[in-house]
Amino acid sequence: MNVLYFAWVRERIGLPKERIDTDAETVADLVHELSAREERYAAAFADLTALRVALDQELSSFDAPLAGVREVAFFPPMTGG
Amino acid sequence: MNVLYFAWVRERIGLPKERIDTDAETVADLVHELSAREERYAAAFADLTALRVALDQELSSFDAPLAGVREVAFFPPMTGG
Amino acid sequence: MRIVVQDAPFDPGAELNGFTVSTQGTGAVVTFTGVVRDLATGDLDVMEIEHYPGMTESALNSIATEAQKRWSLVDVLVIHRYGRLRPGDQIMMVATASRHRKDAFEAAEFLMDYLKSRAPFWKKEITRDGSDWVASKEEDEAALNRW
Amino acid sequence: MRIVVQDAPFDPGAELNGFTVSTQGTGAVVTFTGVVRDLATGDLDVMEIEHYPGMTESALNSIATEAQKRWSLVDVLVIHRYGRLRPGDQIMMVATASRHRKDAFEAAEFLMDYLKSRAPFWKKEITRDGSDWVASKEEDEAALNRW
Repeated sequence: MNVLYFAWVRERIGLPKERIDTDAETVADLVHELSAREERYAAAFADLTALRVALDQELSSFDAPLAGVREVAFFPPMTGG
Repeated sequence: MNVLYFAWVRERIGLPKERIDTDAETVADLVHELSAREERYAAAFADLTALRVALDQELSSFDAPLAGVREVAFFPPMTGG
Repeated sequence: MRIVVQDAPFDPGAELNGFTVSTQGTGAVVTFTGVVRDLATGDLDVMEIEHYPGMTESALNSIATEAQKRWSLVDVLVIHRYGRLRPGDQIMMVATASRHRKDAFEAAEFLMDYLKSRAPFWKKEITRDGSDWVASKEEDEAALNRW
Repeated sequence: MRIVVQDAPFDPGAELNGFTVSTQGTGAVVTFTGVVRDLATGDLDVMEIEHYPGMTESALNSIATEAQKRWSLVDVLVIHRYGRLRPGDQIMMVATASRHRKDAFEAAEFLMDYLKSRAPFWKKEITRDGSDWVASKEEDEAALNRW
């Protein structure tokens, strides 16, 4: 699936987008998998309360299942307006 | 004192402004004096709950004293905006 | 603070831009523009607005000054027309500028609520068949209670 | 309903006038314009706004559609910029048109509250000394509870 990062999540991980093949069942599983992979992911995902996730461009939650999802995005709380 | 009329009060009384010499102590006294004078005043002042009064261009009440007042205005509730 | 009472038309867009420039860097600008609505029957010819020269300006000044006391505002603009207007014409406009949106929104609503029931304007609707003074609405008077 | 997400500047006055004409005879038009505020230190060089293309448009559409369900609106306009902005530049604008002022005011406040916390925009403040992502405010999240 495509995984997107925005704002300081993008800066900490060091890229805006990547393709990830995973068997993770939920968003939380994917977060753990990435955090275990490299320090930059662990740094970005250290405090999940400071993060938001969107599945196929809809705001979702970290316990949501990933089955059928094509695009996951991680970012801090929005600050538009 | 100068007495001013606006909107349908002006139309019923038939003039926008007149000079009135009166010993009326309150607005209500003035209203009674005018109503007794001619039918057009009685018609305009028939329902005081449908009227507002301003003394020297400040919203006031019918029991307010007229001592020192130079300009009295009668009109219906405002409908600006 | 700028209070304008005039019979001439005004340009709400130009007013918004001028107001925003004069309060530059403020953060939040809210405007309300009132437009003459046609009647349900579609036959409004003229909306005639009468006012009380002198008292109108002082009432609008008081209302705007009160808004500036209650909220943290960088500036306030009130424009209100009188005379003969037609459907689609702008009647009036208020604009408020503040650092945070809550102040600008609340102050604009407060200005509108007070202007509706406390500024000496009266509207008359004129159609081919005659004319009627617009009646005040209980809900407009009730709207003042929230402030 | 019109939703615009662009990096180019826009003209709030022209947008207000265009919106008012297109909703002619509606009665009440409310706008909110957000302007880049300088920092307290006065040294903001650039406000950079990042967004999530695709999700941004669909989130703004959802918010505007929800406003139209909740209030009696004749039209809704949302414009939001992204990219590099400077102090005094317009960031965004919402406009609502309704027959009665209460609907237009409430819907505009609702749009702003949701847009602040539910549309995928992120602001970064860049000064000569470095850059900082703007932190979300608890009060902005709390503002959603009233709707």
